[in-house]
Amino acid sequence: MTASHSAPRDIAWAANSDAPGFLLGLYERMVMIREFEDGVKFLFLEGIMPGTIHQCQGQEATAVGVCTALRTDDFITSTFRGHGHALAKGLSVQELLDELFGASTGCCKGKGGSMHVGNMAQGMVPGIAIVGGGIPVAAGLALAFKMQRTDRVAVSFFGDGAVAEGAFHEGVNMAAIWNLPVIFVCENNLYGASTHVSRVMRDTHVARRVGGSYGIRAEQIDGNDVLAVYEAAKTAVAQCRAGNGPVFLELLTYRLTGHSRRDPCHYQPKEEREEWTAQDPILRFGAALVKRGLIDDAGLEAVKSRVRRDFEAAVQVAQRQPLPTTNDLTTDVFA
Amino acid sequence: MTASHSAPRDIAWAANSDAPGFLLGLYERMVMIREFEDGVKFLFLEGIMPGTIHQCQGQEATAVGVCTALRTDDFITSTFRGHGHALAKGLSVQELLDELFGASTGCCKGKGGSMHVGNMAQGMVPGIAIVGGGIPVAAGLALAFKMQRTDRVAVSFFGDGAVAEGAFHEGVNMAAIWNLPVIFVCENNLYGASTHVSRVMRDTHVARRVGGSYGIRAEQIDGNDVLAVYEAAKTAVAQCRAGNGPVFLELLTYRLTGHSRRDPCHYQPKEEREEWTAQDPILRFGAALVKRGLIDDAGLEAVKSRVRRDFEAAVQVAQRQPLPTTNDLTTDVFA
Amino acid sequence: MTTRNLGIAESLREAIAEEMTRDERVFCIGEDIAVPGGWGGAFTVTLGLEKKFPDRMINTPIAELGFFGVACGAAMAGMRPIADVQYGDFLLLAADQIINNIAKMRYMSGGQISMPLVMRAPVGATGRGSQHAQNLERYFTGVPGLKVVAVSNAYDAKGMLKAAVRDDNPVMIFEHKLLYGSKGARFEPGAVDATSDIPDGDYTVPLGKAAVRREGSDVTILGWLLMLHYSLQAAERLAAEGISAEVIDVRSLSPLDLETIGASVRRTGRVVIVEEGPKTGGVSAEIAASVMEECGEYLRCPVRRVASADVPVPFTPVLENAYRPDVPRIVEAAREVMQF
Amino acid sequence: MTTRNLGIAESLREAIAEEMTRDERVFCIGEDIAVPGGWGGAFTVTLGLEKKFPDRMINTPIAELGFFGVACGAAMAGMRPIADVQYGDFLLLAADQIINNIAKMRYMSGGQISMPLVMRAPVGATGRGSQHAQNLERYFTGVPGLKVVAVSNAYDAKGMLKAAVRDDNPVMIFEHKLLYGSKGARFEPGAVDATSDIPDGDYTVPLGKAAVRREGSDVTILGWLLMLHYSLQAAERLAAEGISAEVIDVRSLSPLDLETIGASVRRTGRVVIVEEGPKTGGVSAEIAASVMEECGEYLRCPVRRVASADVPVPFTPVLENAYRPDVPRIVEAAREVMQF
Ligand SMILES: Cc1ncc(C[n+]2csc(CCOP(=O)(O)OP(=O)(O)O)c2C)c(N)n1
Ligand SMILES: Cc1ncc(C[n+]2csc(CCOP(=O)(O)OP(=O)(O)O)c2C)c(N)n1
Ligand SMILES: [Mg+2]
Ligand SMILES: [Mg+2]
Repeated sequence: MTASHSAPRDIAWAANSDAPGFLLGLYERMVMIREFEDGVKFLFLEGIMPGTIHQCQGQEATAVGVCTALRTDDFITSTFRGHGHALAKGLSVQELLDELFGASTGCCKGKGGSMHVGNMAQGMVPGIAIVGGGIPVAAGLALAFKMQRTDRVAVSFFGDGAVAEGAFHEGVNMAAIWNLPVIFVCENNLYGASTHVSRVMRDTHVARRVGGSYGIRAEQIDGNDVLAVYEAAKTAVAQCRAGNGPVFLELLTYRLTGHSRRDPCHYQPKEEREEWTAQDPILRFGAALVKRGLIDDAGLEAVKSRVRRDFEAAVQVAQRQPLPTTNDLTTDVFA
Repeated sequence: MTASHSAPRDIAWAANSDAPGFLLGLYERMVMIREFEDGVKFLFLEGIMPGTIHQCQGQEATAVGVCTALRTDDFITSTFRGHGHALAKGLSVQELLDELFGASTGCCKGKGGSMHVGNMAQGMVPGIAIVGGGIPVAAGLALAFKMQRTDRVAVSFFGDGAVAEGAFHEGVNMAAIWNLPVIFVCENNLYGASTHVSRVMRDTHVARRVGGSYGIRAEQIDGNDVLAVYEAAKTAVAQCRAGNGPVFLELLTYRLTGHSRRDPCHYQPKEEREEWTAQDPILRFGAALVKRGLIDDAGLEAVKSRVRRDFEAAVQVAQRQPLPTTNDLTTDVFA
Repeated sequence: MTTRNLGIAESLREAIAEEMTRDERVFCIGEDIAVPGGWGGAFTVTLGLEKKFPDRMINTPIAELGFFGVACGAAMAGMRPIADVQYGDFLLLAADQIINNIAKMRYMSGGQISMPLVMRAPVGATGRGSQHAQNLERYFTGVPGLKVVAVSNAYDAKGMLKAAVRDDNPVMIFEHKLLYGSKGARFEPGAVDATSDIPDGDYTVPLGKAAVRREGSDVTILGWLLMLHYSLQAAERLAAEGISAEVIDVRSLSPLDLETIGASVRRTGRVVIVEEGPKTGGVSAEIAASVMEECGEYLRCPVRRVASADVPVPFTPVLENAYRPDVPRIVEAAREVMQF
Repeated sequence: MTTRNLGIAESLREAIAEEMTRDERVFCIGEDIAVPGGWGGAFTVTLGLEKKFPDRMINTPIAELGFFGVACGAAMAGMRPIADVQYGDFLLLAADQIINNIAKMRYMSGGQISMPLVMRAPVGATGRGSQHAQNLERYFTGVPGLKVVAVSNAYDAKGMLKAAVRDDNPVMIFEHKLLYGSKGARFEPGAVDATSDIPDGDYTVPLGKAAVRREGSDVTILGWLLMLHYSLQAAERLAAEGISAEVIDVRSLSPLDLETIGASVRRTGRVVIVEEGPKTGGVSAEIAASVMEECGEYLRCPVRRVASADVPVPFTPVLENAYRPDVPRIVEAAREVMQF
């Protein structure tokens, strides 16, 4: 059933989201994530940055497409692979880098780290690194929004791997029976760590399975097409705000980097990697913007340079930020 | 979606299972369970029997229909509501009663109790009273059978309530991807404790949901028709023995007694109870046997009397069985 | 002041109703609550509350991991959930959400998040066999970020539940099946009277404090839940033998109130800890080790732990009774430490 | 006898391969094992075993509760599974199957069932933040029906894993990420050398025994996993100050080998227990309480626990290092008990 997973070639243009600024903004946000991830990988491999990392190169369109459809006061839950979600939800490069460097100026004061980045003021719960663990939590956020009679929406990001976890089913079922304003976003990148989806489910069309079983609207979408993702998310958000949630979105995408740290990805067939490299969401969207005449190749390059410069500057700052002191060890345990 | 749940009126006669002895045997086994449960209820309410009880009056056809299709060396997992499964799988009234009275002659030496009756030699794992807990365990039994290259089959009994538990999904999914010889038997009796199924799932057609999501054969069957259950189980067993498992069977039935102990069932609408009382599997099957001319009403009555006499005699014995001594407290912890 | 004599189930129900009235962020979430014609959870604590709060009694599917996760999310978003399991044993299904998310979320967010979440769990061996009988205190005592209390009478039950609801941290409340005072169809054989005279009007009982239930000078007996009651009965018998036992209701298992406990130990020099649940790895171990650290120089003899055997809970009454510490064993332990 | 110097990951791999060869009932079950081009689980322990045993390396979906349940069922049916989690923290998801089924099944069946099931879990703080860092020993030590060991060197790792596979009871083996000696892409910064000279041929190390790693007469230092190594380093420093520390690798956490520990304490009269993980409610509490009961009269002073702060594991290296007990803190504690 993985045939459906080979990414479509075309960008589905959204009718009413084509203001040039908006489109260029989407592009820049994706580039920001890519540069962040590539830069962090370098810092990590050079031993300059501590900890471990799980990165999202190749998946930028899912984070940006979904989060662009949200308000700041909508909440997302994320995973161990949360840098992209964070930047897409509006966390700053600086607060993230500071966190990754373990500085007290980091978004979680250095206590969270790469797997747990978040900023509640920005609408992002610190990443929950237990696969599937954020799914019921997002349902809980949505339950609160509903009980508080607000129109806020919760979004839970998770991978294809999470679909096997009990927490997924328990969370989706409760959201369904209580009509909660929550959007479940499954970033199906074909692998859970080194394990291909076809080894862990008989039918890999997750959206069809979930829609059928839980009686909620579920769609499978080209997750490397940022506009398609954005449009789907916008529709889902509207549905949830109108009290007709939840919605399930399966975004087909691919991880162009290792699962974590120094993973050489030997479990991914070369042809598969190549096919998906050609479907790089940034390349695709960049080419589409050029084709539309909104920008030229030099312009795309300029975006990248600018973003990279900002990143480099932030790295300089981050490395000089104050670290927590041992007094901070025992704070923040209790309110 | 609960329309599908109102029980059909007719007995589906099995073509090739109509040897009179076989049919009368099914009947007697169901009566044995009913008499056991009614007798135990009395003993419990009178304060003669210790502990707590969860009973299966009204659901006798599920246990008997399924277990009749099994060999002794096939294994079942059961729940807190396991008396019927036990008797259907061939445990004796005596070893069960002894267990319920806490005697050292009980099937689990009195250490298990009502919620944990079982006998490995008879192919029954002690009841697992954590809702959903037996489901992955049954998959594990089936995995062993498969690795051992036997044609044994595992059956997991559980209720509609278990379908919301993560353990259910994790277990069924693994059974599916590994083609395990396991039959999942969901006794859908409309309620998990006091909670109606429609409150805990959007679509209450469990078989359709499970079949669709896990890509396994799944059927919904009149669970108060012992022959229909038997035929479905026989087919499922053959499929599993042939290496084409797993199979999911949803058996529609109804609990004609309290959830536990002294539950007055005030949450069940009177009409619903009445409708289902008319669908009592023993009455239905008895009437069908009479109609077929295999037995008359006096004969049915005689079966009941005989079974009851045996039960009463077993109670007399059970009350005189030796109890464990405090030395037994610390045995059986480690092998 | 007028008072009413209530059992724990009733006083908890009253506390929940009052807190839900006072603060509309408070809601209940659990299995078989708010079902018309149902029982109000496994032990009648929430009986009838759905009539008063139809929108704030969330009856869940049987999905403990999931609904503790839901409670976690709701608490983060400004609600104040009271989540309960029907039997403490099922907390093990939710352990990931409780320990990995609920207890850690504040710390790993660098203090951004408050988690005002109350969890309630009935514990204790009561003729139900191994999987509906455990004392779960050991698994949650000492989990950083979590407060743990155990209530042994109706006054505390009401006051501590209220304090827990108002606390901005996750609080686990352990209750004992034999102490609820549940009535009618939910009556428990072997139940012990834990009723209190409950004053009208609002009050809270602070979460971090132990309570001296009986003063004495020879030996300090520490217990909680059912074992506190047995300890008091033992103290009565010991008094008849001329042994003066001070009995402390530990009550706050996390954090431990070492001030109250230590003050007593410094006077008596002898300690017996009574715990329902296997001895090895129990809460008593922590109490014993802490007492030794806190005031070891005052101990005349090693701290004695009276606890259950290291076995799963057996069903048959004769073994369950042997499993559960009883008054004679407590008396015997006290006599033994009196040898020093 | 020829020997080969191996790390823990390698020696575990060898043990598994040998046991699978010896007994075809043995199989492995876990996440990301047996994937061609994969890593052999999170820490390379099962790397390449799928080539030799294509049918007995079961790569599971991410479903810890489920696959521990599967392992439970398979063990009941006569197989001898080795189940592993990628990080010990995920055991909390499987806690119900482990504690309610796996550990109790024999007892509640009245002795009908054997549960020859090995569970492996990496623990320890290693720069990954709160949810990939916990020391889970506390949650499983003292669970009736479960044996618990913690291996601190490659010789023990191989021998205890083999003993565990041959044991008819469930055995939980804790391993430390900084001790695996994982290589290549799975190398861990901060790793400590835990290699051993592994003899050719079969051997086992009994499960219930502690090991004296260094003899001494002034103070008994008890540790396991990484803390055992730190304790040995501390003993070295103490020796330079003229303090003779006996260092015991507790190794068997359940049951505790109180014979070996007690014999040492009776000689030294002073005890320091070193544990990675929050102090409150840790395994050290049980050890301290047991030591007091076993040989309290020989203690010159209260047992000292050197453990982590009562906080979730912080990410930033400066705090993680402060969280984890280190050599100076152990030395300091030993000096303090030497005051008595
Ligand atoms: C409960 C749990 N089990 C195992 C892991 C280890 N682990 C981390 S990421 C991962 C794979 C997750 O795959 P998927 O959900 O598809 O997300 P992706 O990595 O592809 O983004 C695993 C097994 C974990 N973090 N949590
Ligand atoms: C994990 C877990 N949660 C809650 C319970 C308490 N409980 C016992 S039976 C039951 C209802 C089960 O419903 P169902 O699965 O439909 O089985 P039935 O009782 O109808 O046979 C509940 C909630 C339990 N035993 N285990
Ligand atoms: Mg994935
Ligand atoms: Mg049911």
